[in-house]
Amino acid sequence: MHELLWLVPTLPLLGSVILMLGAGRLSIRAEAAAGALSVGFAAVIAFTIAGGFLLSPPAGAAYEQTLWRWFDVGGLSVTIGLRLDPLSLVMMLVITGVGFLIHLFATEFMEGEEGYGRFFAYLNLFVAAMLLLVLGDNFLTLYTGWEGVGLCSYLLIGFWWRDPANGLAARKAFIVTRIGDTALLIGLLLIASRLGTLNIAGAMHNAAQSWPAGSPLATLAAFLLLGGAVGKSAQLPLQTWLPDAMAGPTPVSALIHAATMVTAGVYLIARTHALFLLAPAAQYTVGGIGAATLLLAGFSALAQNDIKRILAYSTMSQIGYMFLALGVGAWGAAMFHLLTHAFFKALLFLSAGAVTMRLHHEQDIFKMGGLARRLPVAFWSFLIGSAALAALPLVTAGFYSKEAILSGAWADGSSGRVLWAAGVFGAFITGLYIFRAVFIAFFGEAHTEVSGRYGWRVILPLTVLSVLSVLGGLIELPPAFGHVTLLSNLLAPVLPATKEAASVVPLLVASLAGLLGIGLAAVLYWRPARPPAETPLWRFWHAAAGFDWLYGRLLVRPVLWAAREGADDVIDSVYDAIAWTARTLHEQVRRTQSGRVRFYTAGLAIGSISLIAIAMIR
Amino acid sequence: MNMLLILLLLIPAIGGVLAWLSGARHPDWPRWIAIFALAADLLLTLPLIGRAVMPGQSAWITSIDLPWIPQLGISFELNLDGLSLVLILLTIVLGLVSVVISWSEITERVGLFHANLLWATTGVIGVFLALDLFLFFFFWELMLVPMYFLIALWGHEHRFYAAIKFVIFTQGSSLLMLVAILALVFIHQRATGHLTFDYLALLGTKMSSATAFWLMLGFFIAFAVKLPAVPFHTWLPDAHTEAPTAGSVLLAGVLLKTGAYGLLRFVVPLFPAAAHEFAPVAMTLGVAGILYGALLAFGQNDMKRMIAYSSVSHMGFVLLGVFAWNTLALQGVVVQMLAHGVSTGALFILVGALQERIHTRDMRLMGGLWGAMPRLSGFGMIFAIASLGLPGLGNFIGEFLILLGSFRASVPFTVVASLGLVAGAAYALLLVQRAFHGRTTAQPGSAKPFDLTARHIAVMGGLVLAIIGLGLYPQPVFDQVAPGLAALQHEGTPPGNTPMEGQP
Amino acid sequence: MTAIPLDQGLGLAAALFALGLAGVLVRRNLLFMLMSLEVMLNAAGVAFVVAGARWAAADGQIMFILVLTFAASEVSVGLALILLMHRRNSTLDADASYHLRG
Amino acid sequence: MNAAAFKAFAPFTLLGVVTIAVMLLIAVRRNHHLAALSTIAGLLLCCIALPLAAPAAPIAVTPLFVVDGSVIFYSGLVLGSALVVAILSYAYLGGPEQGPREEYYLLLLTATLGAALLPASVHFASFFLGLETLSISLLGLIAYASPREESAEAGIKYLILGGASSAFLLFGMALIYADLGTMSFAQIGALARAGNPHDLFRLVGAAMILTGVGFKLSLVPFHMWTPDIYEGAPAPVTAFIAVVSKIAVFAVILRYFILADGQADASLRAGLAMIAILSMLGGNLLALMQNNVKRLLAYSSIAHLGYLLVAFLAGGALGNEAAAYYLAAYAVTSLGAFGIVAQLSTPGAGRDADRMEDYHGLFRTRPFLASSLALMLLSLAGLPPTMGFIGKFYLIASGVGAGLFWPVAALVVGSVIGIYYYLRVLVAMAMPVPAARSAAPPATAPLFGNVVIAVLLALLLMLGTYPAPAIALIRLTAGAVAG
Repeated sequence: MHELLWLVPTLPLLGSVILMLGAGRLSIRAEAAAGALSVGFAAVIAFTIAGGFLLSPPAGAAYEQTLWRWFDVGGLSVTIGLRLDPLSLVMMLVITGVGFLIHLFATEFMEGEEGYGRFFAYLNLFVAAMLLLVLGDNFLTLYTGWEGVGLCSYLLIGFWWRDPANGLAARKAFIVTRIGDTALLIGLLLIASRLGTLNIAGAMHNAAQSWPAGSPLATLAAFLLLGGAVGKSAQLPLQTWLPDAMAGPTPVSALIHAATMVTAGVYLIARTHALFLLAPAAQYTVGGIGAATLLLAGFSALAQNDIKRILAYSTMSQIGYMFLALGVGAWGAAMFHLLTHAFFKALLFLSAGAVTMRLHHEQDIFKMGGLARRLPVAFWSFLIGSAALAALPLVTAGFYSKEAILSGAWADGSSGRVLWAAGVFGAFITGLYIFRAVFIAFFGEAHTEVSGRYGWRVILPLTVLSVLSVLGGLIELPPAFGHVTLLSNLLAPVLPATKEAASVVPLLVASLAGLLGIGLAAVLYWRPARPPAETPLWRFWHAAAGFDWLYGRLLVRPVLWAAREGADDVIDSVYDAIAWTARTLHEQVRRTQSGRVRFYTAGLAIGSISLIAIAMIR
Repeated sequence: MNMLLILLLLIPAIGGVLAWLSGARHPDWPRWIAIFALAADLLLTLPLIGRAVMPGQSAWITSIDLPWIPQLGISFELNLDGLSLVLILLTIVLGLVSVVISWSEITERVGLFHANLLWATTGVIGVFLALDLFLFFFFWELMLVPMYFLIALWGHEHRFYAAIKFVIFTQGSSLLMLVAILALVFIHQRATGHLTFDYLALLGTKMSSATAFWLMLGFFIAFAVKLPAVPFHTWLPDAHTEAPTAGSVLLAGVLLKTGAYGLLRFVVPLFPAAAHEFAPVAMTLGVAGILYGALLAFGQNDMKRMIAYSSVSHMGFVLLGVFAWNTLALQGVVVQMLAHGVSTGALFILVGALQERIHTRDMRLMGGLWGAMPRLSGFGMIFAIASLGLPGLGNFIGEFLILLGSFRASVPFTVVASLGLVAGAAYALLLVQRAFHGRTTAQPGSAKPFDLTARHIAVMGGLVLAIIGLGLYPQPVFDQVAPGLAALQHEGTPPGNTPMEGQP
Repeated sequence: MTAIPLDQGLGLAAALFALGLAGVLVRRNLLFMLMSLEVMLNAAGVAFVVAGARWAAADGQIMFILVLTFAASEVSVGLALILLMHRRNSTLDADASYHLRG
Repeated sequence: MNAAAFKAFAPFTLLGVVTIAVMLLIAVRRNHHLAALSTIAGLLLCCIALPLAAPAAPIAVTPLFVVDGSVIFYSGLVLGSALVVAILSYAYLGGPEQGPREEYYLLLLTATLGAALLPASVHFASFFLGLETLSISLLGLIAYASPREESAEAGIKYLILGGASSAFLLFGMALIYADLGTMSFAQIGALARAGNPHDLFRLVGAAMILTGVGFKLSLVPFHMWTPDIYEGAPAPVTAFIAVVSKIAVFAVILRYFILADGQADASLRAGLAMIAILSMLGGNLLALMQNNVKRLLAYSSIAHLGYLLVAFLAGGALGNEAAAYYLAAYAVTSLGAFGIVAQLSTPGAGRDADRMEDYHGLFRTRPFLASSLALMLLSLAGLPPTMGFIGKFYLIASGVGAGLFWPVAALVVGSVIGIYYYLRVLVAMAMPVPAARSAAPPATAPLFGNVVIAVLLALLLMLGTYPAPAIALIRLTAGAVAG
């Protein structure tokens, strides 16, 4: 089955191309079929391959498939090639599996929208690009997928193109992530020039060979890759695009947050962990960024009223956990959390989408209220998702993955303890903000009409994801709960083992923190609440600590000013001045042509006298 | 086989005369004549593609050398290597595209229009073939004249200003080049007693480093103007904006490439040491062009002007790559030229089509065109993202290889240059936003704008395939130009410097 | 007969030349300008004669005759032109008519 | 004067005979066509006769003249140009109106005689005689045959200024003669080489000769008459002044400088270089925004003579070749340009078609003339595929070869300025036809005038793309300068 690997990214791509070429000629049903089934088939193939992979792992735990030689120039040979190893296998399954569920949901969610086919074309392309990103065997293929997801996020965030605000959000997403991408590209240049190859495995091998730990070049390279990762994964300082990206349709948000795009940064760092191991400074920074982001995003989520924005900040925060994990060397824990996060975040977004599609796209939680009874399917899904997000102990997947991370941090020495503390505090905030949303939106009085019914294409994905959000954590359990290590075993050939805390105290503290948050939310928001007062503090966190404001002042406005003022091209004024000089000279010399014969004679005489003078000088 | 190169020039030249004469009979005649002439040229060129990669083939695929002005050591010397071949193919293809997309746009003096188009093509092909410096200069100047007419006679509102500006810039700089050519020839004559304009003979002429510097500068300025490099770029926005669509396509797609070709073929190989000393300055100009062009593109309201400034930005990469002078960068330059020709040409075609429909290029008056013309907008989107350097499309390969090459030559320049990728995203997406997305504004002048016609769709489809092909499988291009570039590099590397190849 | 020294002869010629030139420059009447022109030409003629005297050759005098001939023909054509001008403009002021300029 | 010399001199004698014959013919029977056709036939005959004199060259014809290769080239150029002017004049004057026109051809012939003899002159006397024969005939040509007031004004200006410049020239000759005791170019050279290099009289004399010559060649600062006379004179006469008289005077001064070794003198060279630079920049600047096409061409001719001085200064074989080729290119181009102006004009209209507005829409109304003018302008601008391009290349080659930095720089700058105004005319021709003129039926120019233009155009393009034969001819003829 391995040989079919190339079909996994190709099928969604094909679906996208068919939908683009058939724009305006296909029926809605055909478009839905092409859109969902292309990913569905890809998922089927992916799972089949995964089965084969697990049953009989290939030699070296990796299977490589070279499609064609991209180019071979000046000693640099780059292929378009795929590499399936446990890490990319996990990613591939998440992308195709969760992706398919989101597609299925979207076929119903998007019914009646203008540009239905276009939507699925972009969505398919998104999946294809993400698959290329994770399956690519070299940095350039990875980068192609990397940019591809950036493009698709742009296209999808701006899907409703008639509203300029959506266009702005889309461009913001693309440009902000492109800043990170550029850092990544420079990193690739460095790797290609210094390590002589762009093949990921080869480059990691060469790096370990030629760069001692802590060497400036390794550190530089790691930081440059980190730059790309923070951009795509919406971590500090390039996090500002993510909340605005909510401008896109909800399935897009689900896809961006759960299956594609934002996890790319985590994947990249995990993929190049060998490099980060050589650059401790960079690795500490990863952890620090993760901790800072998870707190910042958590506080910001508390100050949001828009259900999708709450979820957006929660994603930022959860990715922060993954970064934290990467920073403390808990590679497996990061991937574990990535996996469970994909389940419950997709679930949360889809259930939020399910809510809003019945509420005429109302997203303000204070205008919802009392939905628990009227939309039970959405409620239960959202509740399960929230519980997983808040790491409700024992019964949710999120609990186990978050515990793995915190345990890894606890075990990572004194600096790890600081990160652990941040993570624990973050767990408290998480419980608080997500259950704030749950209580306000689903309990209390109803504020908005509810209409319509769900079809199976909504219910099925919600159900499947709910189950996964509950049970998905069972593949990896800490020693205290039976010590299941399915995922770690799988990832063992590609990722170093995660250190684990021996004591159960941290585990208990962390569980307690989450519960405390949920409890506080219940206390504060059980009663129907009014929208919060706009205190300065609220406004500060509502604007996510004012990064947009800062960047606007520091970067955007100066550039806009320069572009506006410089639009007439200052340099051209130099040439205009030359032309002006010539014209002025013309006007001046022209006046000598007075038409008067005596003046002309004088000219003749003066010219002659000058000539005679020149002749007589010597 | 030797007549082939001459035919390559004669067919469009004579085709131009025929097109001119036939224009009086029926407006379609010149169009078909132009298509036949260019198609014939294309057919002549295609067999050469294989010959470039034949084993044992020297860098020169085919050549011809006839006496022309023997008294002055000038001969009619045409030589074709892979680099020329690739650029000639681009020229012919974009020439064909220009004819097709002008079908409905040009209705006045059709004969003369196509004559000029063909003559401009002749001049450009000549530039890519000529290896006698005087012959090169002859074609260099020759392509100026029909281009001037294309802009001045069929252009838009300020066409005369733009056309004259174009000619003055190019002519002024090329006279400097002529002076440099002559000085080089006389220096060579004094050293060897042999008066010749033969490029191959003039390679390796010994002179003092100060002299070499000034002569190199003479060549460099001429090519920098044509490229165009900051600060010599200001003719380009005007010329692009005012030219008819076909004129813009030819200008952006082909004429600018002659500047890059000149840098590759002449500046560095003829004055290796001086060029290498000058490289930091040239690379600064390249980087400045990348950023400055992008910034100005961002600030424009006129769509054509915006694309013109984006050309400045893209050509900045070319300048950077040329002066990095290693295989990676040079191959990147070649691909960048091709990709820029295709993507910018396509964008100009779209603007032309847009202007035909809504009678404006002002993006403040556009918006929401996706609703009325999804096909045009879709193609616009594709080429806008090609222009911002999305991997998988041709421009990325060019920019990546140039950056990779220049990284080996100079890290700081490369880092600053790569900021151009961010800036490129900013202006390209702004273009999409302002024209195709956003609120639908009332379209001035036209009741119901119609989408692209089949003719345009065919052309655009072809260009899309070309840009994707360049992006995903550029290796054939690399193979074509590799021997030629290797020969150039051999000449252009000053003694004492080892070529910067492979492992650092 | 003692020969006139070259310097003095040429000095005379130069003075005459300068006088003629000044006349052309300051007079506005076309007739007087024409006359001043004759003075300039004849100054050149004097110079030729003086020079011929120095080398004791006839060349100078021959040139003088040529100059005279030229002056005569110039005057004849010039007078005709002036007549034409006078008939059209009723003035001989050289500054009165300058349509051709710029 | 022996038989060989007589034979070599025959073309010039023939020209004199033709002049007298036409004079007699007019006396017998006043008929425009007859006078014109006999003039054209006579000039054609002289043109044909000239190469026949070649086998005898080089040969001295009396102490005053020589017939050598360069004479055959330059006099040939003069005669050919005069022939073209005659045909254009015939077309121009051929309209049905107006009074006697026959003497025009007579004046044309005498002017040509003077001009044709100048390249052959090796003595001050013949130099002076040729020059003045040319000048006085020109006086008549300028003011003759035109009822326009401007023609008279132009004539008077030429009279006064030309007279003054002749006086300078003569005084300069007298000084040199006083100094060296000879008026033969070659002997002046020999004596100058042998004598004191800083000889005051000789240098002042040369400066004054340069004044006179500079006037005829309309070099800055002796140029101011040029636009006025070009504008005032009838278009074919303008062509004659712009081409024939320039070629002739340039040829003689070239010979004088070669034989009398003028190049050896640094201060003279400095003066010449200054004049060249001023002419190139001044001429082009003056033309920049000019709206009268004849004046524009006048200013441009000032610049072109400045360009020519670069080759003159460069000297040597390459410089002489360059000058010869450039003069030929200049002749073809200017004859074409002024010829087209003449073809567009009718003397009865009160003025020639010289305003920019007259050229609006010309591409539409007169496509052949407009296209031809376009190519002529390209040639003036030095763009391919025309003779002007090769010519400019040649000039720059000679300048660079001789290391003339500043003159070459001025040449480049001047050329760039020049492009602007040449293209302005092109632009005017591309403009829409003015409403006032579009109503009137397009006038048609006489066919033979157009044929001449077509021939010039063919030469322009042929020698612009394949100049080797012309260069070979120049090497054969103009390269040989005998004393």
